[in-house]
Amino acid sequence: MDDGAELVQLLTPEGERVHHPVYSVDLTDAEYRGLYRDLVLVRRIDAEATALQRQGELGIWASLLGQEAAQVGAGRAMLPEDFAFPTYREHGVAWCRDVDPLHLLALFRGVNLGGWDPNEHNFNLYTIVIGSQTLHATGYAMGMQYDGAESATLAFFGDGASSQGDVNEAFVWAASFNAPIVFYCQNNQWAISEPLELQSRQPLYKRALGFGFPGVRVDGNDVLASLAVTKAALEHARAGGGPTLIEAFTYRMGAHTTSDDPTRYRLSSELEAWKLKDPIERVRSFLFKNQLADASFFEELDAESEALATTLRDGVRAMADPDPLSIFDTVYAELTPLLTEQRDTFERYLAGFAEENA
Amino acid sequence: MDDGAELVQLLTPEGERVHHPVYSVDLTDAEYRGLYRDLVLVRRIDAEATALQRQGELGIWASLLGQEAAQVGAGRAMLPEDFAFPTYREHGVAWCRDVDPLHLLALFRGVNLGGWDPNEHNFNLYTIVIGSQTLHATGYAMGMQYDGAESATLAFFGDGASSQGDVNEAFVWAASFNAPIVFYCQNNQWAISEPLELQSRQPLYKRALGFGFPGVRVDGNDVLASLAVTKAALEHARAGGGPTLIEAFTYRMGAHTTSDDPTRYRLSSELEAWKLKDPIERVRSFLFKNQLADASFFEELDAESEALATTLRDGVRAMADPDPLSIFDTVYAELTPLLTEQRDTFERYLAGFAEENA
Amino acid sequence: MPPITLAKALNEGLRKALEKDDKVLIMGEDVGKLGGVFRVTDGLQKDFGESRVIDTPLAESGIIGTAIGLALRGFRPVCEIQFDGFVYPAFDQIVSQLAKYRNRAAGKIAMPVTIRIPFGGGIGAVEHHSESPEAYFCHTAGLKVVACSNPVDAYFMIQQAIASADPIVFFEPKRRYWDKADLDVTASPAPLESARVLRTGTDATLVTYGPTVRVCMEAAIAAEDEGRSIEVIDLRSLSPLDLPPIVASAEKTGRVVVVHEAPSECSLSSEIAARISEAAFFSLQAPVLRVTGFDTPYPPSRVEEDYLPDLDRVLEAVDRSLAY
Amino acid sequence: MPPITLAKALNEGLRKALEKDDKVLIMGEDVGKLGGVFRVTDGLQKDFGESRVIDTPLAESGIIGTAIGLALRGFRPVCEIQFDGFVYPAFDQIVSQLAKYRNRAAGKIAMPVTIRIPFGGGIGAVEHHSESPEAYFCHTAGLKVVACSNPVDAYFMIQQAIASADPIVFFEPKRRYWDKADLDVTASPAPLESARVLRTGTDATLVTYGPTVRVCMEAAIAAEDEGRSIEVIDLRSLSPLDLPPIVASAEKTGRVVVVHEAPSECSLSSEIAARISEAAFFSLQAPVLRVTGFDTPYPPSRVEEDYLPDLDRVLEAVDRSLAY
Ligand SMILES: Cc1ncc(C[n+]2csc(CCOP(=O)(O)OP(=O)(O)O)c2C)c(N)n1
Ligand SMILES: Cc1ncc(C[n+]2csc(CCOP(=O)(O)OP(=O)(O)O)c2C)c(N)n1
Ligand SMILES: [Mg+2]
Ligand SMILES: [Mg+2]
Repeated sequence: MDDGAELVQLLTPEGERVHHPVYSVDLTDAEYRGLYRDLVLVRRIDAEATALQRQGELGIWASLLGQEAAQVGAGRAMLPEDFAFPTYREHGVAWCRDVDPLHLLALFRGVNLGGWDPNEHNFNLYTIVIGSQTLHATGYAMGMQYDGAESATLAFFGDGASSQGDVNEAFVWAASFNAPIVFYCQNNQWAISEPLELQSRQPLYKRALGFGFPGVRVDGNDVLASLAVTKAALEHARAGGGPTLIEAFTYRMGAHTTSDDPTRYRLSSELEAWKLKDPIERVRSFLFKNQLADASFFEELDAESEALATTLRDGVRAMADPDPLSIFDTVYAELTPLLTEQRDTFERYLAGFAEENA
Repeated sequence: MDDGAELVQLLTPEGERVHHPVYSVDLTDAEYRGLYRDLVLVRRIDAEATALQRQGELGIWASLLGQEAAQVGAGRAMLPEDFAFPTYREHGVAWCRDVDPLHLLALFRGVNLGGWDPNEHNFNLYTIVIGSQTLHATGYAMGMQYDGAESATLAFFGDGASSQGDVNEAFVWAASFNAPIVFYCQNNQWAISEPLELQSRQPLYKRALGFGFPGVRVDGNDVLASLAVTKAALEHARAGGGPTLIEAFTYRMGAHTTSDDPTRYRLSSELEAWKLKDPIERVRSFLFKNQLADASFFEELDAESEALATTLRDGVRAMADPDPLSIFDTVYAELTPLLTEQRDTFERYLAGFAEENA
Repeated sequence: MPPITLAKALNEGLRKALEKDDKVLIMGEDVGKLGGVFRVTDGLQKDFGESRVIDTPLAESGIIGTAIGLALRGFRPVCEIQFDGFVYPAFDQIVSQLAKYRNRAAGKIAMPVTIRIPFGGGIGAVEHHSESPEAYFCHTAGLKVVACSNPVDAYFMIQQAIASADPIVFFEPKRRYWDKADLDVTASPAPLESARVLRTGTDATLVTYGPTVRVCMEAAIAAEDEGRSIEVIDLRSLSPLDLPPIVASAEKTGRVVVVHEAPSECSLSSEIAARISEAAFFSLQAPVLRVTGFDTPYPPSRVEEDYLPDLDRVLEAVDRSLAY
Repeated sequence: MPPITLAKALNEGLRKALEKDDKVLIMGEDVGKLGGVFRVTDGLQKDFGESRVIDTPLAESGIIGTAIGLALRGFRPVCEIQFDGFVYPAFDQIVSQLAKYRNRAAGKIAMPVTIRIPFGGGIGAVEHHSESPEAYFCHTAGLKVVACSNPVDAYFMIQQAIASADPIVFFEPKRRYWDKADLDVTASPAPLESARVLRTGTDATLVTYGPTVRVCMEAAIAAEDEGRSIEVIDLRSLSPLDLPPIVASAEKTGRVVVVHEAPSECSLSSEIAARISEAAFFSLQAPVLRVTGFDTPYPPSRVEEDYLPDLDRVLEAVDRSLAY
């Protein structure tokens, strides 16, 4: 199914820039370095989170290892007024939207259910129920349209999610209302243990043909191509051209989550093959070959990366557990009589314990 | 959107046979007459039901007026072992599957919720929740596959239904399991008051492209084309070729149901235009032109039609209301303690009334 | 103004809401040109345009899912579900997203979405058109659930629901759409989340909501002829419940019968019986009795009168209660 | 045989069912090679093949909808929903189709479909992985709902559920998957729809099911130390309820506390309180009390211990009951 001919690529795994008849990027040296920095730091956040989970600091972690380019490319293609709707794995997009990674860690630690303000970052809360957010993104895009805003939404979902009714309804709605939305499917080849072939017998970007809007497959391990294709699709949407489906062809290099054991269902040779297409290595080699960055850049980035990791470690370890009474506080705009009663009773109950232990 | 070029047609509105490079039928004179008879009788059933509703004998009726050819063509394409999954409007298919029309009338009268045995006719009960039956049909087709049966299912749905998550999930499943199923969408241009354009910006048969199986648009007012295309798709499915989506392009000539008032949302000129494409007239004119039927045939059919209408009228009027206690009887294989209690209490309660009134 | 039907009162209430706040949107199947199958949105698209009154594709999950996105963008969508039995495709979006969004966001996001659902039986319809699914939503934390029973409440409650910062499932008693009443639009309505004592009495209390309010009122009147004084409470708000007036009534009469069309298991009447039995434990002269739809699927319409709680079944329960 | 975990007991029960009847199919997300995220179907695809143990595309409505079609064709599908919070996309197929099919067909069609759902909290998971949605299904006529609480019941009940002619929602207490017990596969199990008195007592009755059975047993043992004799009933069948042993116990002890993780409004505890309050009206010394999850969304896992009914909250309720 890996149909190379269809794949938009601007940077080969070997770090060579290649020409594409439709898509291109034209970045300054600093911007190239910026993308590299994003990729490195995002991977570092991810590695640190995985480590913290192993140490028992997080309940679970969903690693983006291997998907950094797909996410950074998409995230950096957005304008501030655009709005992203992530799944639970878009740590790289969160990074691009300036969401403090500690918010992500707090969620996976079990301290809250989504700590940031979506409207502050134009980055929705993580959505765990597969596919739901694609409809939210479509509705939000309709709202942009009604507001006359020249902006667009970017809806993230996985290859597995493409089978959900909601995702296909989102396609129906987006087409019907010609909504300014880009559907961004990271096809990382797996939905937990299920290979892509179980969900679809043809490349996923072709799903769009069934709904009457364009679909594109991009090399999701190529940050430049991911950026270029997403940028073009967002511009198309903002200009009133309607929805696009982007399939970012990539690979989940790690387990589904820290609870998963991929050795049960896939061969390590597959991973080895994909390692050769690593999304970061190719940018590094591109920067080197073209002398876009010197040794000090890499050194500073290493240091920044270490510092970031330390911040995360310290931040997570310092996180207080929520106040038990906060369970009641934001269910409704105001406490209902029942919740007031439950809260008061529980407060007295906790106080009783505190006394007993005093 | 009426893209004539895409439409498979074998019989023009004027009753001329036309050649199609892919699809053909080769019927005996008797078979041609048989199709005409089906169309006429099915329309008669429908007209009678509408009249009975007006007389207060039925609670509601969903007319198939205008869709006779789409349904008879599909119904007659089936083999006995195939299995049909109707919506609530497939009276013509029910006819082809030898379901007594009185069963249909009983349902719309409110006497039962589906009176026939699906397994006796390989024709499922009517399904009112839009789209649900497409998944049942897919599951049933998977079962045929597991059984090694060389048969297929035929799943009916409407243009409006194409927007439902379930229908698209059925496409996903059918493609994934290469199930022996034919999806038969009667695009009658309207979902109650909503025109097709609200559901899809491109012809519906193209939806299949998004899921990786073939889609065909057939003139749903042409019984020969509907028959030929469905037959081919069923054969393809039975032979292991997997799913096909057929869009039968037709028109709902009546109201959505007897409760509906289409003058609120569509122009009568639209109906006038479609009257020229009437599914029955063209067969009549074909039979005439080619001298496939003589006057006595038409006379006998008229008589048969009248007799059928009388049978229906009498049958409906003679229908007894269900026993109130039957409400409890088929919820589970056996009455639960709660239902036994409710049934007994209700029985005593009814008996109390009977006594009071005695 | 001449007496107004419940359907028309809703229509007027929606119109008011659309006029007052241009963030209010109406969306659903056939709500535009057709004005809804019950004509509740009649004329609104004509007057407010296609981007305020939106005919959507045919998929309920899509309706609620996009409404959530619109709410996030600052709109106040009012979604119509065409019939009770068609809300289930949207159940996931309602239960896992709409109900939980505010709490997920620790209060930073509001979800002012109203879901209008015509509910209940008695109109001679086919399957799925006569259900009473309110308990599913009452069991769902994060939602509020209300039901109107008359034109006046319909007019005010729909506006209050739309103005609420919380997601509200708004049940409309479809067989009462054509009931009429005088409407004074200048009156000031009771709070949305308050129950109302419709009729005071001393011998027993009937607690109900939606379409069976009229049944209970008729039962109370019939009981009066037999010298029984029956109190009738219209819950109006199903979640949260306004318990104080119900408990007060239970303490006064000592006998409570809860009436609704929905089946009994894990229903509103279970909940009310449980709460009253606890709160008025020492006052109850009889157990809280329940007159409900049977625990079966809604039957074919030719026997629906047997399924639906009617005057006689209510009176019979009152008798049983009084016999304790 | 050494002691067996609840997860493994289910696995053995499923294996038995697959062996006994070749119409039995297992279907769901990741049930094949992976053996399910809790390994309940571990090894079954390897032994029975891909057309008996079927990895499906990722869509719950599709799973239940196709299972219905398979049942119509004569199969007995056992569907796995990966976590409680992911059953809602299938709600429409479950409530409007699966539950109603037999009745729609006036008994001519059976729907022997089992839906397995790991449920409840306490495993430190993220949102949607710790819910207790059983009341939604108990409120739905046409479904049966059961919950196992220990490995022995798990082994037998799953086989009984699969053998049933009715659709069954089968709840598995996920935080008890690793609880162990001795299993005698030759024993003859109690009927699926029967409750079980796990421990007799005279002062008060705890009624519960699933994951809180262990909590209640521990509470009863702790209470014993304080000289209180507590009866514990494991419901096992949530719908239909096996009321006689509960009523008998209520009549004996006069005091009943119902315990579950689900929120309280329109829940199993509402239903049981309503039924007991009626059936044992003259015997109750105290109102039926309820110890449940709060009426909020399930909280972040770092405070889930505060949300879940635990030994102390159960004992506190017993004290309150005894104080009446
Ligand atoms: C509705 C629903 N069903 C099941 C799950 C459990 N689940 C979590 S992630 C996942 C696989 C998702 O695969 P994909 O969409 O490809 O995204 P990826 O995890 O690969 O990024 C599943 C089945 C869920 N979260 N939501
Ligand atoms: C899930 C669901 N939502 C809404 C309805 C109400 N409804 C009945 S028929 C219909 C329109 C169906 O249109 P289409 O699929 O084109 O079929 P047609 O009636 O034209 O044959 C609607 C909205 C329903 N039956 N089920
Ligand atoms: Mg994936
Ligand atoms: Mg239609």
